[in-house]
Amino acid sequence: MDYKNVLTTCVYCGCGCGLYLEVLDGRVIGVWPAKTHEITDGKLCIKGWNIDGFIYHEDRLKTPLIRKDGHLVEASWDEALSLVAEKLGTIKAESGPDSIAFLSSAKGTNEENYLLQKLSRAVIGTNNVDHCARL
Amino acid sequence: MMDAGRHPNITLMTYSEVEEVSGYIGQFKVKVRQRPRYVDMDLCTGCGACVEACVFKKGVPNEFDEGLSRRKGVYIPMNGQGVPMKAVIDEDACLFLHRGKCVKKCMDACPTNAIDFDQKERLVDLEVGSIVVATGFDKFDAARLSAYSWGKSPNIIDGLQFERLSSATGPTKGEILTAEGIKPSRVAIIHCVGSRDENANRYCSRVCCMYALKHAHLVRDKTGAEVFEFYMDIRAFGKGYEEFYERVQEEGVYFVRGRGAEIVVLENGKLQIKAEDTTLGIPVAIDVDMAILATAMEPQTDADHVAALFGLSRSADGFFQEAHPKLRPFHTNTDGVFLAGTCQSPKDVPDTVAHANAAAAEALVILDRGEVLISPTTAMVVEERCVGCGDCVLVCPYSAISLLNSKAHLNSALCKGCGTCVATCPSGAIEALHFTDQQIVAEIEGVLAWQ
Amino acid sequence: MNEQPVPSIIEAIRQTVAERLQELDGVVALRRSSEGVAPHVFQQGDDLSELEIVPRYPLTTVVSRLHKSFPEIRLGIVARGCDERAFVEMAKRNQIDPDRLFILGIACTAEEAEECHCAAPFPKHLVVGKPVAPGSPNPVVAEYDNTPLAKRNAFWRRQFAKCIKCYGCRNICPECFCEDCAMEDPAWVEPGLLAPPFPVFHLIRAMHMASRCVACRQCDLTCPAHIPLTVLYDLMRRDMEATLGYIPGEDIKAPPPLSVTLNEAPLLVNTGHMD
Amino acid sequence: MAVEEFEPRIVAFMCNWCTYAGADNAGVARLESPANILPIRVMCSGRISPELVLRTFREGADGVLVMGCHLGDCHYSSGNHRTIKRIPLLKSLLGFAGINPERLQLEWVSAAEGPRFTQVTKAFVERVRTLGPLSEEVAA
Repeated sequence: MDYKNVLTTCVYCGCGCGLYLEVLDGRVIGVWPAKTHEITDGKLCIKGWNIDGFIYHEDRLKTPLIRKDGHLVEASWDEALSLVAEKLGTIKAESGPDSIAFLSSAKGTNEENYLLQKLSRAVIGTNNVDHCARL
Repeated sequence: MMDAGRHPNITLMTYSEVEEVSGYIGQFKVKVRQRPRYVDMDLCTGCGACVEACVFKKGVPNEFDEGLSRRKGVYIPMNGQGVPMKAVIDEDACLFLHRGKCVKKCMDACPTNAIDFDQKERLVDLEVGSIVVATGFDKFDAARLSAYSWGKSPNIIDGLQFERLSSATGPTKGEILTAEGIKPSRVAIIHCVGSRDENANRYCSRVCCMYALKHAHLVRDKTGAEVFEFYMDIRAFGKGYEEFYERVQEEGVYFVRGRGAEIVVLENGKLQIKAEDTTLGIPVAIDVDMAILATAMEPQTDADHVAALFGLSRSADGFFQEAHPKLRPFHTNTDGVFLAGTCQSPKDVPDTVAHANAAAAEALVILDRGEVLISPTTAMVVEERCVGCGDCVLVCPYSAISLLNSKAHLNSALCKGCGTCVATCPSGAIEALHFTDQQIVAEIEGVLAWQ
Repeated sequence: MNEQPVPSIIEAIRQTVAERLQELDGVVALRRSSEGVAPHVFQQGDDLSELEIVPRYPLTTVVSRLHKSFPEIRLGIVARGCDERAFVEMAKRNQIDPDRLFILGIACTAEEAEECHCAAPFPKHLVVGKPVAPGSPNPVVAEYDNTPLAKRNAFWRRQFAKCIKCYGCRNICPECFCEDCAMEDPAWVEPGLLAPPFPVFHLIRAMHMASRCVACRQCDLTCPAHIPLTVLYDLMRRDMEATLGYIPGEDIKAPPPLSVTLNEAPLLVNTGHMD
Repeated sequence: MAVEEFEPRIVAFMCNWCTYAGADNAGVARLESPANILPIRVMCSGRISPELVLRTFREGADGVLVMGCHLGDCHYSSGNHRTIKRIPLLKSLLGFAGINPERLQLEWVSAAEGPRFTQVTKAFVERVRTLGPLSEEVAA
């Protein structure tokens, strides 16, 4: 019987609510709001309360998928990133940098989002950057 | 009764009471408490030698004679004519069992050594496929209606007491005599005592009219006394009944149409019956030597206990409720349990026989068929949704749900489909087949489409 | 965080837990780490100086999960009055095995009792601390009989309009342990619709709470919209006590009154339907 | 032009054995019952969960009648023992939430009580008529 609660931050939006993942014998079994969290004070929204839902979900993606002959097939990260780099390069060469847009996510951290816009502006050369939390 | 006692497939369990019933149609488990009879049923031949020998001469009131005679501590029920015709020792009357002191002449007298004071109460477990409840009725206690002066004169008797008076095995060997031991010259018979009366029972007891007419006939025939019948209506509904009513009228019985309102015990010991003769529209007062009350049939006083035991419901009058008043008159809402006779409603002998035969036949049909059809309108547990809280187990009126491995488990043979569990389950883990939430919601949407 | 308990109480309960761990498989309590305070199962050898008694978490839920996962395990729980009451209602509904749970009761402080409007701020199995007087009843509840229908209506409409349907009230509730929740059934609660005109969400929950709510106030505390849900549940509890004599969490032998017949749990008031 | 009178829409849940037969009895006796009553048959009044009643209000009913057998007459012997506790509790809750509890009513009508069926349904319709539409009470 190894029971513990692991403090983490909700990844669903930029609020960053504190929560505990309840872990029993190495498996996440639930969520507790962090009552001693200075900011969120033991409160969560429906997304935070269900943060554990995707962990063991059968639909969860564990590797990148590449569409081949109309079907999505599992691929390695190296393979997938090479493909993305290659295609972005081709599109930029053929249609210019503004034919590409970057959409970032609240599930990423500040730093990750910074890096994405940096990629967009400095590497690709476009200001087409947006974020789901801006809606 | 004799035939039932002799039948090889019928076991009579006398002095017994059902303690517990579980299971369901086809597989009932019945626990029966069998009280000691203190007489070995296999050895007793019913010769009556023990009764003769019993030293308790004073005895106790004989219930079979409605208290008009007395019997001893050991006796053969029904004045020696009971079924089975074997002796029984009454714990409360037997000097040995009651007071611990007796010479036990009965043991000496018994030619087969059947008397056994060491018998103990025992619990018998039975497994049966169907059950017929035939617990009968209780006599209305006329003391509840003070106007009839019940208990104030030994010459105010009820119909059953009169039956004993006029029976050849009764206390007077069939002679109709007043308490003073003389033939009455005027007799009143009062109908509807405790029946059709807002102060007692609203229903008609159905049998009283005809037995009251019979009593009138017997009094006329055996004593020649004048007979006054106080009645509201004569309900002579059965085959040959109306003809009998006419015959009694022709025998010179006076019929006074009006409820017997009051019996006054006069100073000379005679009884004065007061009533309104509604055909003449005048009050009447008639002095008689004997008054016979046609008392109502009532549910047994422990009917609630029996109902709970067998899962029966009771109608407003207190009798056991049949499944349908016309089409299922001897079925109950517990499959495999049937009603016979007056525990269901007042009945006369032919109706009781018909009812009982029907119930017996239906009980046999189940056993013979070996399988039962159940209604598709039952509950259904959706196990994935069940959290095992057990509220449904508490709620089920038929004990059809139990917890199995922390999940609700439904026995659909027991379920009647009331759906109370469905309404109780907080997690929607039980569906009422044919009355699902989805179906009812669709109906709600449907009816509210009306503007 | 700002209400540090009297040191002697926490020392005493740490001592008790240490002793009971000799014979129990674990004790459910709160543990402080660098990450904050969270529910924990203390086992032999654990550093009991980490054991805390604030803030309040529904620890019986942890017990239930462990009892279901380990059918032999014998646990203790550091319990306040509300935890003990929650245990009683959960045990009644087969979510905790009462033979495998031992209450190590602590009393709440007078301030805590007042903050919770708690009618019984200490468990029956009290081990540490002195019982304090009940807190004063919630003034909204106390005044409710004199509150006209229209005012009640306006009050709750305002409250329910704030609801973001996070289901936190249900999630934190020790008495909400269903596998499938009626409030997630689209037949009853419209999915994807906030603050519908007819507040089915909150009314269903209030009905389900009537014979279960042990007034632990966890739902009030966790509601991000600050809806005073326990006002509604307190009113329901009051109604249940008046009509059926039932106080959730009071008696482990009393069956849930709405599930049994009138013979087993009679109505104490005549609702005009007795014939 | 005269103001059109408000016609409340009332859903009546009736148990199969008593009230539904009682409504039938009223019909056979040619007694008039208000057309505002929208009947839904269930096997027992104990089948009516708070969820169903609340859904009925959500769906726009101005009143809900729950009708079953008198105590002691329940076809299922004690199904209505739950109804008699559950429905008044739900009424209390409606009152606490500021929704007029008179919009929900529990009535026992036996299979023989056709006249009573018409009487209680008429009285309830008139009562709800004076309360006005539910939509006005919960909106605005």
